[in-house]
Amino acid sequence: MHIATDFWTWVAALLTLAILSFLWDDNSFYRAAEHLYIGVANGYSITLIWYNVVVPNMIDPLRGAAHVVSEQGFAAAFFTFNEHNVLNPYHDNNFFIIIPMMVGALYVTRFIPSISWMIRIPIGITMGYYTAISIPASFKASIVRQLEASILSRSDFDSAWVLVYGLLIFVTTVATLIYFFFSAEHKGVLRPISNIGILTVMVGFGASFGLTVMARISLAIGRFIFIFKDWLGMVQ
Amino acid sequence: MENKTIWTRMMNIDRRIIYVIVAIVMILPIIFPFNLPMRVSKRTTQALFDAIDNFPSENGVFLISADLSPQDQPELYPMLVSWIRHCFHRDIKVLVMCLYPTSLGLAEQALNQVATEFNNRASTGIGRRVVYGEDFVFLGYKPPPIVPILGLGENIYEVYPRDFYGNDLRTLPMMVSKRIKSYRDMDMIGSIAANSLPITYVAYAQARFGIRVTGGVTAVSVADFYPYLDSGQLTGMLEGMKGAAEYEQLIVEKFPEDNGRRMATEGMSAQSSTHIAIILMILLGNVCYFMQRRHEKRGI
Amino acid sequence: MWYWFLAFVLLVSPGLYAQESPDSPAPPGESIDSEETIATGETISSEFQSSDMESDMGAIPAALPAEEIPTLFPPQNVVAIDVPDDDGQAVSVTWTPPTEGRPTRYILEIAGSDGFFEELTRTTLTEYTVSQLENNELYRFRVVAVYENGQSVSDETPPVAPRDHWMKLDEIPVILAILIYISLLLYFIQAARRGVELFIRRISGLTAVEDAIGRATEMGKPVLYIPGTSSIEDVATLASLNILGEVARRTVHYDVKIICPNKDPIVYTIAREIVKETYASEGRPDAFDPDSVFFLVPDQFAFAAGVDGIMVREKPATIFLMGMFWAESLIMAETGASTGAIQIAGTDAVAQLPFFITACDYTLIGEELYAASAYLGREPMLLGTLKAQDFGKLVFLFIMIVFTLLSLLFGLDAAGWVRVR
Amino acid sequence: MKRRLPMAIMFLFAIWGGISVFVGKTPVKEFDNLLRNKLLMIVGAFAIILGLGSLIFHHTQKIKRRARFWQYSYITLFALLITSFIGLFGGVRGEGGLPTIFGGTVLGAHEGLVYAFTDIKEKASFTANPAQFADPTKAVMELPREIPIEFNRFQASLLRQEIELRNTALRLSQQVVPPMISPVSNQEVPYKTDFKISLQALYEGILVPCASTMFAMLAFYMCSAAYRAFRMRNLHAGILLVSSFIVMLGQIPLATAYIPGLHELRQWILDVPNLASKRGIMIGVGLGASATSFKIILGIERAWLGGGDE
Repeated sequence: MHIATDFWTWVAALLTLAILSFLWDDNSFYRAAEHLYIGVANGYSITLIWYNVVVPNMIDPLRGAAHVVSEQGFAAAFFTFNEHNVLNPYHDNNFFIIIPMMVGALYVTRFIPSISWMIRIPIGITMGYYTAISIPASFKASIVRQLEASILSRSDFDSAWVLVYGLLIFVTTVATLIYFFFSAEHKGVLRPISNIGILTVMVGFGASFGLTVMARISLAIGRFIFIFKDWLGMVQ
Repeated sequence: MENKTIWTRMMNIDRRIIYVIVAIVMILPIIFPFNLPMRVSKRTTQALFDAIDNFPSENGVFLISADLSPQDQPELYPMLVSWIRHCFHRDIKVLVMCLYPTSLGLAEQALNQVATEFNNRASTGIGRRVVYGEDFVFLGYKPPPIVPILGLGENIYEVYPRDFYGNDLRTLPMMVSKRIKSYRDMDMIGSIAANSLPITYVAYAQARFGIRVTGGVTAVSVADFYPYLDSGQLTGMLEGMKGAAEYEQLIVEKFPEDNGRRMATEGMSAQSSTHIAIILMILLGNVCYFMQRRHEKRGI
Repeated sequence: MWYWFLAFVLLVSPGLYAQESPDSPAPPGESIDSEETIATGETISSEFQSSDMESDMGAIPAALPAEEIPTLFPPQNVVAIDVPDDDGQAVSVTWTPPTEGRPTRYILEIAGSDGFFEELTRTTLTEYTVSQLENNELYRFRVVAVYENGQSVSDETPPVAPRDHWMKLDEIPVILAILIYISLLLYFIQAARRGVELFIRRISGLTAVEDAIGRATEMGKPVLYIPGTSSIEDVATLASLNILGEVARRTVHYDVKIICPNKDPIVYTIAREIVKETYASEGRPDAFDPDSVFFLVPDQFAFAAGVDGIMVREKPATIFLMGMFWAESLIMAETGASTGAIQIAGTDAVAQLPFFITACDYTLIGEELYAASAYLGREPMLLGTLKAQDFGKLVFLFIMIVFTLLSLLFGLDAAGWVRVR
Repeated sequence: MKRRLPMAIMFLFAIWGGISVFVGKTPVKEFDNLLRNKLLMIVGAFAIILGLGSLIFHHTQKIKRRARFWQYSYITLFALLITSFIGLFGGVRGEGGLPTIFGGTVLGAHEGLVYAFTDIKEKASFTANPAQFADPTKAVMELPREIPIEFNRFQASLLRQEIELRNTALRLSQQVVPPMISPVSNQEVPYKTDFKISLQALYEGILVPCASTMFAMLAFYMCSAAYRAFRMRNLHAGILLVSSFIVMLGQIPLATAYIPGLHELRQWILDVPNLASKRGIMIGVGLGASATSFKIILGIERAWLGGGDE
């Protein structure tokens, strides 16, 4: 048994214990660890955004554009031509990058009450674009491809097992869809079908839960291995 | 107070007692491990192993989107290590990228670990050395996720002009010799993630660019991926620690010289004991429930 | 002397060779020293040659011993076409195996405007989609069959140029599905506008919302609302924000404090606007506490840790967990359950639903989350979209059943009609 | 104006998004790439300012109001300040101006050149493809002791890679470390460990253990949730219980090895009912999500605008 001598291993181990102590009850160790965690996580993401977004996409192009201006005059930094001699308004080293920066800066208008409505512009841009591209994507993956997979064909009937499986999947899929049908009360013929649907859903959820248990235990095991092996050195 | 039977009390047991039991059951096998027989799942682990083993051209290219975070490390990290090992054994070029900053450290650690493993082995005369830039490239991280997912379908050099270490990506020998530009030049995407990223890859990368996608996923999300596995959108997958342990076994069977640490296999004994404990607890909970109901009926 | 160096460089870097060979002033035969030529000539199929050497072979078929060729058959029917309805830069090449013999693999070669063939890829399949070509440039292709004892080259294809197309027509099933759905949506929205009564059955989780807020009033404790842990790109987050508006309206009404921690800065911004405006539109702008909606941390588990802390310290009477969640779902739901709060969850994250179902009092499953804002608001136009959702499901069911019947009764490839690339 | 303009802009971008998915023409594609890879990212980066503002406001308010546990807010604020200071001035892995790595082998990068302050003394020479290197003239160099030397980026990255390899090996095994072979000269390099307070060190020493532990707590929560909730109260709960039970048993190698048919039964549950239920939910979710997207684009659902004046 040789206990770790590394500073950061000790920090990690003590934080691990402090957070685990929350299982017993809220206590000052947990509160300290939680607040430290939130602070460091925020600081970490600021730094990453700085290096991965701000520097390469804002500062570098502006610096490049300033350089172009100092060498070739002001117009060159706005009107850059690409290799096909086509005007390229979105060349890297270009003051064009100021436009999205200005749009982004509208977020900050929230602090100025009289024009705070302008915050809706960057929000609208982001939402408009991403909601629009999400529609074909979700139609393709969750609807059209699932439709294709749901349709039975003669080749599914090659063996008895495949046939039974295929039919069962078909019927239970229909039942699940019926269960989520909001336009009608689950009465009459819909009642047994939607019951099959909810039972199928429950089997699916049970399976998910069962599978998850394994995943979560793995994580706890990982933590204990850290404590007993890396920190305390009790296990080889 | 007097009508509180043992069953009622057992049913409303303080959750801390459960926590203590679970901790003990988990810790003991870590200190005293035991070995267990294993069975490889055909549709998931074996299918994936075969797919990587049968990349159409030798020296294939495998893009690994390593989006594991430290939290899911015990499950996902062994998968990443196994994939890289398999690729290095088969001389498949490996591209690793991260969609989340939290994955960077682990992804780099995995590459380094496997590279050290191979290079140490090579120094004893077994296998070959692997070299950064020739056998693997670490692309690093570029937010938000949708940017690299879609962007790599068009042009990898636009999304990642430089690799993680700041090299001009176009100058790396492997990128030059394999003429890697977009998904079309890669054989498969392997998405290691604790969330639905493999499905995002299916929805965007596969739907738009037609590349094969596989997943290394936590056991929790496995159930979600079955529809995709069934419809052929996913080419095999690894199911949590169990899948990783199976993959480790397949690699050792195929490449007996592999002497790397098999982390998933190590964790499986504590895994089993805790499962048994939970199953016993659920049984106990139900026994208490029924006994209490019987007691109530008799009482009324 | 310099071209010996060049030859060396070319040998160690096949990629460079492929790019520079047309410009190379030294004839290929001379640029490789005699020893190398003999080595490659003898070992076309043997294993010990490095892949670098082999890739050079593809480009120098002249080095092949001539007498071996007649015994080996070339690949047949090499066809190269521009990939239809794509965004360009790609050509699809297909071929059939030779009439006799079993090649170990094929080498696909490409020639651009300079007319030189160079190796593109090697494969065991009989099709390949060539990418990263220049649009509107002409290319020719040929396929080399590699046998145990030599190689055989096919005919060249006629020149073909990759083009970019206006419409990606391979997506027709998707476009059709979207169009059908849009028309359903518009129809039902119009119907709602005309005042047609649209029936929607009771959804138990949603009726629980009112009761839960009522309970918070009785207890004089706050309501905690988590709008998921995803970004605004996730539609579930948008649905959750809509529900937040409805919940906030009720908290204003009952004069209950609302706490809304956020994980994403943009979501935080919108959530804050929504709550603030709800207070204003309900006539209580003064009651809005600017610190009630706040940004916590963008890290998944730091967020869970923070929310856990809020739960045990503020002891909210009601907890809403609506939107997209990942693994942190149960951390929050179990901690919430241990504080004795009423919990209402809703998510379309199928993986997290089982945990919400075991740990929460009410759970909105999948699309019920999307239905919720329409249902709570009871606004006719929103109900219209709910109806469209239902009919979308009916259309799906109809196609699924009819296509299956067609496929089974007549042996048609019905699944192929909706196949997308 | 205050509502119409944002909605009009939103609609325009939505139309563009829709077009870009189905149109394959190169200019469309190029602009879409630009929009996605650059412009939207720049716009989004500004939102973090609001987030941070809110965070700082939240905690300073707490301290001001002397709210319950206000002392802990200092921890968050200081941690935030120190972490971002180290990150912004020291670089992610210690390559910035602020010294964050002490002792041992230090590498830093500046303006494309990488300086190494190391104990490494060796002669480096390159025979590989010169096109890899920005400046082939720097291919041969002497590395005297603890004097800044110029590497080109590729060499430096290889060297840094090796140093990280050593660190990883040290961390993983805590024992004898294999000799470090320089990628530059293929000779063994003397090496000593260092002490870091770089951002990477904070990440590995604080964020990783905290996140893993939070996640690991799930194992405990799952057990207590299972104990309390998995009771055969009715048919639905019973079905949930039985199916999770079978799947859980099927996870244990021991059980699948000795209970005949268990493996197949588990697989059946995952293949058939699980598949069908997930597919059913997925189709509904797809329709629901698309409907919500449409409602937003068409301006029917406008919660994101807040209420407020027209």
